[in-house]
Amino acid sequence: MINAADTAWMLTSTVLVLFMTLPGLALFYAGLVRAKNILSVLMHCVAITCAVSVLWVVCVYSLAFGEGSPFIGGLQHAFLAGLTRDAVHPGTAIPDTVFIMYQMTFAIITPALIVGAYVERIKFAAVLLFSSLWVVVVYAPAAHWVWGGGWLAGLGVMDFAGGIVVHTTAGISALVAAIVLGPRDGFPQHNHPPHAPWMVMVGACLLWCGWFGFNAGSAVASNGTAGMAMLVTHMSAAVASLTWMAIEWVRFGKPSMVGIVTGTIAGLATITPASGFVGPAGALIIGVVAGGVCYVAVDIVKRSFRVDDSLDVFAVHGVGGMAGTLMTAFLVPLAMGGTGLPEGVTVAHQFGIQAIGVLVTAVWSGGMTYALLKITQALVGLRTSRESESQGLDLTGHGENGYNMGFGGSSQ
Amino acid sequence: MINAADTAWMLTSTVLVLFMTLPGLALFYAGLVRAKNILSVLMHCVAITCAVSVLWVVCVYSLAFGEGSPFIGGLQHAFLAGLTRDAVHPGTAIPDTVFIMYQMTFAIITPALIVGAYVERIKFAAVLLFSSLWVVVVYAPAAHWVWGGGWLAGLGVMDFAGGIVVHTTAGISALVAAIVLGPRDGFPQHNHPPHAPWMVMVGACLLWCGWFGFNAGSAVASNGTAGMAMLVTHMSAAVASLTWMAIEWVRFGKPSMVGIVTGTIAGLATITPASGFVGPAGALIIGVVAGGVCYVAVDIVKRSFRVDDSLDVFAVHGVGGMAGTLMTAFLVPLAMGGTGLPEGVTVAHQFGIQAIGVLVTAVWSGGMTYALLKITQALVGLRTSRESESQGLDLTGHGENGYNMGFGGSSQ
Amino acid sequence: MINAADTAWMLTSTVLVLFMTLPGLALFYAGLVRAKNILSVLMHCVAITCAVSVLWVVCVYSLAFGEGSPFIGGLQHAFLAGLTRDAVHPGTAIPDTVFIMYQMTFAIITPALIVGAYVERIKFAAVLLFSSLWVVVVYAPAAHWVWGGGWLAGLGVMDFAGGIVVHTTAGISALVAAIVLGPRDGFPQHNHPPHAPWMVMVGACLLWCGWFGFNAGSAVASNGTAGMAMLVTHMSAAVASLTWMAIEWVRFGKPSMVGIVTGTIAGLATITPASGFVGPAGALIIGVVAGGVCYVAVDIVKRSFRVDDSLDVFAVHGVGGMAGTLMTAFLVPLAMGGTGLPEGVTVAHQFGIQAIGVLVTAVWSGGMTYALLKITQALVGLRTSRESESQGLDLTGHGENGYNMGFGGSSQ
Amino acid sequence: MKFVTAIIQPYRLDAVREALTAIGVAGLTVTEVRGYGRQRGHTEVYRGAEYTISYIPKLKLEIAVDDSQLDELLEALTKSARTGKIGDGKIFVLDLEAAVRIRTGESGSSAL
Amino acid sequence: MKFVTAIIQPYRLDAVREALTAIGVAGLTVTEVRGYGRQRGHTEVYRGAEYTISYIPKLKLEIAVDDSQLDELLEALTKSARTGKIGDGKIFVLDLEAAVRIRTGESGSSAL
Amino acid sequence: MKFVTAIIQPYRLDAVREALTAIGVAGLTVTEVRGYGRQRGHTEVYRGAEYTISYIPKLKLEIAVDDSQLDELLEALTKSARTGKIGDGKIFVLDLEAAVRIRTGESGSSAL
Ligand SMILES: Nc1ncnc2c1ncn2[C@@H]1O[C@H](COP(=O)(O)OP(=O)(O)O)[C@@H](O)[C@H]1O
Ligand SMILES: Nc1ncnc2c1ncn2[C@@H]1O[C@H](COP(=O)(O)OP(=O)(O)O)[C@@H](O)[C@H]1O
Ligand SMILES: Nc1ncnc2c1ncn2[C@@H]1O[C@H](COP(=O)(O)OP(=O)(O)O)[C@@H](O)[C@H]1O
Repeated sequence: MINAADTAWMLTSTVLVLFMTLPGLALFYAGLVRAKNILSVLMHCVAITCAVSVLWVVCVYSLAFGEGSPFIGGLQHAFLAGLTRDAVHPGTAIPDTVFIMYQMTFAIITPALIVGAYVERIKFAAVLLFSSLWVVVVYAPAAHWVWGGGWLAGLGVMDFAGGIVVHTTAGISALVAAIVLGPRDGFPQHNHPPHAPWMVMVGACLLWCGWFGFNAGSAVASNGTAGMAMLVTHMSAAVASLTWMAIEWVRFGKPSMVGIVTGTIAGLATITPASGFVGPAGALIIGVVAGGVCYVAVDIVKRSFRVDDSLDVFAVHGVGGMAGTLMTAFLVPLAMGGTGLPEGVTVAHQFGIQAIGVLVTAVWSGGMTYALLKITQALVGLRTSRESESQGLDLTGHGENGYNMGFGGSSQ
Repeated sequence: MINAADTAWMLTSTVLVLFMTLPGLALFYAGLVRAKNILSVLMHCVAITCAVSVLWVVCVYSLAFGEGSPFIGGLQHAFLAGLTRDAVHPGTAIPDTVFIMYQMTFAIITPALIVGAYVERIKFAAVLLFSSLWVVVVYAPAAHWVWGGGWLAGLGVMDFAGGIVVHTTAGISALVAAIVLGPRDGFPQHNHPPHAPWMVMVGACLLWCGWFGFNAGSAVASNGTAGMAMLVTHMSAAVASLTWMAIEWVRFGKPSMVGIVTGTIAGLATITPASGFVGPAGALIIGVVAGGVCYVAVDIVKRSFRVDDSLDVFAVHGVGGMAGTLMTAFLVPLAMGGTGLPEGVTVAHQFGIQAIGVLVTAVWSGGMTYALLKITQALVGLRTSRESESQGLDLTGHGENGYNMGFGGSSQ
Repeated sequence: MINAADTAWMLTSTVLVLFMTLPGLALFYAGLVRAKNILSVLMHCVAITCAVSVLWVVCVYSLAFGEGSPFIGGLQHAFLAGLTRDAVHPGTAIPDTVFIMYQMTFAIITPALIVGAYVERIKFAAVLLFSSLWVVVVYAPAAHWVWGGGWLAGLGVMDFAGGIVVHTTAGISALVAAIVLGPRDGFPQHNHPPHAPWMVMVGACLLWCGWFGFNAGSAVASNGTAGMAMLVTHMSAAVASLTWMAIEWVRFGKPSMVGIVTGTIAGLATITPASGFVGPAGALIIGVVAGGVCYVAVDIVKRSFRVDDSLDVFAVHGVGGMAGTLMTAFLVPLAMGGTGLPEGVTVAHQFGIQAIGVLVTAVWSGGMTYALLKITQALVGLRTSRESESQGLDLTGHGENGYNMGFGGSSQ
Repeated sequence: MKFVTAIIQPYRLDAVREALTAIGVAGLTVTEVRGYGRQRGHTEVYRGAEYTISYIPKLKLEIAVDDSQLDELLEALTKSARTGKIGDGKIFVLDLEAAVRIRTGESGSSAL
Repeated sequence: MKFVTAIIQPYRLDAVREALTAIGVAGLTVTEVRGYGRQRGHTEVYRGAEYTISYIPKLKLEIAVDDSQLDELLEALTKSARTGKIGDGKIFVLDLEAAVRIRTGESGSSAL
Repeated sequence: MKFVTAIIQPYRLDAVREALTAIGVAGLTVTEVRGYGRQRGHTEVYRGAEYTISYIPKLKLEIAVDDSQLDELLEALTKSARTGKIGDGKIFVLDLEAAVRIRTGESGSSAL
């Protein structure tokens, strides 16, 4: 039977998670690029949202959550066949429609996260095509494995809100995409500072608020689990922010605003897989690790790998999501204030399962992303021309300017 | 009895619908005007919100939802007389206070939509006076006819969340207002591009998220109808966005960001009347039609009518809302995945009722808007001076500038 | 037992109140300063949020809401010791976790409000240290006195959502901080207009929407009290906005956008203590008083006191919160549409209690703020160098610029 | 050749450009500037405090012309930019020793 | 007449304008520019990466004066804009052949 | 001394500055301007309506040099700013009567 209270919270959570992408993530990313590419980034986020929404209804929901093999769901729910208004989603007390919408918002944000890897140099057609393929080939199976009753679920993997399904897939795919596309012109000698750090902050705050829908909503109920998930999510974000701030303060003598909010996102991504299982102590630990590890990862990717993962998707989301998934094994035990491991499962055993989950998903995501990018390249091309890159994607790709303030807007 | 779960969702929906106007619609519109008029647009939205809120309590709520004749409600609830804290709103399971607040947010956004027709050239006093009169003379009766037990409800008109009450009234009134005021100086030879397309996108996203409160909230309950309304609303938005994008891509070789989000709003406005009645298939159809028809309408109004409905209120909201209301007749049948027509009612019959609803409301809105504008003109004047228009309304009307970045803000 | 519906609304309210600070208040304040200090203000809000969150868990929650003396709570909940996932918070029907999170968001926004007093000239280290001390020394006891079963609660003080606990403490502390720090260079001869009035409006709107979580959420239930709190909160905001607008219109011939939204915030702050007790009539009265009194207070602080409380925290929040707390005594009676005074309590008596609450809290806040600022000064210093103030805190304090649009962002 | 700098009211730009095109001036460079002069700035009020904006937005046009075109240019500029109100702006004429078109390397009048 | 261009530190604007007013210079035009010179730009750090900002915000003042006022102007400018630190800026003096006040058509010194 | 004004394509800035540094020009001042000329502006489309942007973003460099450096400077500028497409910009050379370094009061070539 439908529980109206759970439904109320899940309707709200759905709005919150959509809000994370539009406009949260879009602003977070848009502020980090140059002024001449702001609209292209916003457009990527909107277009991905729309395309994924349609594909979700067409087949991705069914592939992810339909009954099928351990590897992929069936097509019985393609086009939402048979969906009725008052059907309850199995295993929950909310309408099927709400479950479908809620999960759709996860499928939307995941490819949108990857945008940060290829900004400022990709063709818009490539964004659309790649993201569409990706959500079918990478997201649907990963979601099925972990949340749709697939083989990882069978193994006992613990991923409350998407450390594997969302952040590992997006993070690894971002790294691969950044490598395949190659760096922006001038990287790494001539970097360009974020054109609107204030906008980065706004985006980060919207992500922060929306993330409560993501993590606390993953309880799929309005209860103590949702409450605790919200509390630990918030604590991890706060602690990771302070950690990042402290590192910068020590290292550069000044803590930066872009830095502190990058720490926020690291903290949020890292707690995600653990958010329904751990207690406040776990959250503090995750927060510190998130801030520290992601900070280091940003440096390594840029300086050692010399990969232009432009907005640090891998370092923040990928590394954070994977670290959080692995740490879950240690922080779930009752002794740590967590919900406890299943009877008879040791920390080491759980860690092994978590590691398998992360590893297999990472390999699948990386390999498939590589293949899909090659296909995309063959079909519509990947990179814009150098001239277009130098003029900016807003004008050359969309025929627009993000800011038309010239002459007080009184003439052009 | 009060159902706390329904109440939770309706409290949330109320916040979402207010959020649509402030700051959603305000930003959507403000980004589309020139930099020198940004504050005037924001101010219009805030002032309309405040004035309508007061009038709502004074008499509009009562006129719309009080028992009265088929044409207008009584004044028994003027000044919310007799309202008690724990009263349940008849026919719902939520407190009367929540119903009143929720419906107030609809009364707020409707005249705020009209702002887009007269920006950049109207006197602020005219905005205040006209909007105040309008909400009494146009909105209150229309809401009463359709939702307050009036004659259109009696006829069996289907308007779930405001295709008639909100979008037809606002759209037609916008067209009339644009004609009566006349075009902005320079129209149509010297148009000015939106000063901040990025802001348009943010506004559109807030509208998108808030619209779930509008449509799914119109179920006035936390149930399967709300869930399905959210799903179809989202699908229509996504499909209409992609449709608009595709048209631009074919026609100009480049899809624009302002274009795709205009499609979003078209999709949202068009599904509104149908959102509680149709299924996913209906949503896809509405989405495609919304994107296509509103796109064409924008062109027609500007090029053929040569009317300076500056931010395309009629073409997007009016045409969308009317089209959606009419299409509802075809998409409600069970065969289309809808909730079904009342027993014995044929599609043709329902279509006739819908058409009457649209037509009569359109005529009433248009005629009354014309009259109210003439009254406004007589009392406080309508247009600012040409000089004021050229200097910008922010400075001349409000003594402020939207952006004071000069000299790094270090001196003026 | 946990009531899932109340929980749903309180989860939502928690998100709304966090949203008030991040990004609501942050944007409201950031738009009011000069472009060169925008990031510092955003950073203050983020850092305060993070630091207070950690301290909340460490001890502030326990000091505020733990059982203890009438003056301060015990430390039994330090580090949230003993918190279980499914524990119900005493006296409510929501999980303890949710109560803790919800109240945390209040503890966050209160010191963040004070930011407005010391912007553009304070050291970042001082912000962090002072806010951390403040939340322990001022906020925790005040919250305990009023909401944690302390002596003011015992007296029968009525403060529904924080007229005393939030606005009196923050407002008075802001005044003291402004005096101790001294004015910005150039005050009051060379003032600088807000660098982004549009951003002020966005912040105000987010505060408005979020305030429903603040006031209606303070019912800690999804019921008629929450509904009425939302309604009166909204009405007060609307009426105060119109009042402020009217005053400016009469005085300067033009109503300003920054003015109308300042009125909004005044209306919201002023109704806060009364929001769960009064009816619509009370809201209208509070709204008018809020708009008028806070308007006058802004002038007095700047011109008569010549205190550079830069963003008018005392005049808007302090004066509003105190006025609202005092007015509560008059507007609660049944005759005014309120919930009524406790049996046997007269208006005069209640007014006395309210006055004691305000007075003692004001004295405590002022005195302690003075002491904490002196300690902060001794430990890390308070003001930045004059050069740093003239160059802007963004660059000198955080090594960043809020806007990097130079040369289309194509080079630096 | 002459290097002419004109400070004008922003909203006269369209009119000025039309007038210049009419006399065959095909190129110019525009800069957003702020001017201080006889024209009194306006007052902005934020929260009851008045701010006098003394630096007023203007546009600066820079136009390189052949000596032979100078008089015509000055006349066209003066006429098209004039509104008759204080703050209409100024025209400054400087001697231009050399001009080069970067694309072709041409110099002198033909570079304009 | 002379056309004087001064590049100054933005935060010296108020001081400079007061000094100019004191010697009777009533008009000037200000432009936001970025300067490259001996002054080392500052470093900004975003996510651990350092960015050197080598183009430093400056203000450019353009002031047309009568020959007779030049020396006084240069002195006033130099004194009021100086802080003694690298990056204080430059003053350039060019010959001004003609000046016109658009509003009245006046030309020569009286147009200033 | 000469006062050289160059209007260039914004994305050539890095190349130009490198070329100037190579010949020992150590200072310059950059302004964001918009140019109108032979180069046809681009078209932007918003909601089906086309907007022709006829004022194209350019950068203006102002460089004061000693007479002896002029030729070298012009060559360096022309080479480094050139792409060969319409809109590459112009160089204008004016005579510079005097230059002062505000910090030290030095004047003449040594002030540059
Ligand atoms: N001596 C000057 N040198 C440079 N620019 C000047 C000078 N005097 C005025 N201007 C510019 O001309 C503009 C108009 O001058 P103003 O004195 O206000 O009016 P008017 O041109 O009608 O005399 C000023 O805003 C300023 O930009
Ligand atoms: N040769 C030059 N031509 C034009 N502008 C210059 C020149 N040299 C310096 N400038 C301008 O003067 C400013 C200050 O110069 P800089 O060398 O940094 O310090 P200083 O003026 O103390 O010698 C620069 O930022 C630049 O705007
Ligand atoms: N007569 C002129 N006076 C001042 N600036 C000019 C003049 N002609 C062109 N310009 C500037 O030079 C830029 C390039 O000129 P344009 O005619 O488009 O191409 P090209 O330099 O290749 O001939 C213009 O955008 C404008 O800024």
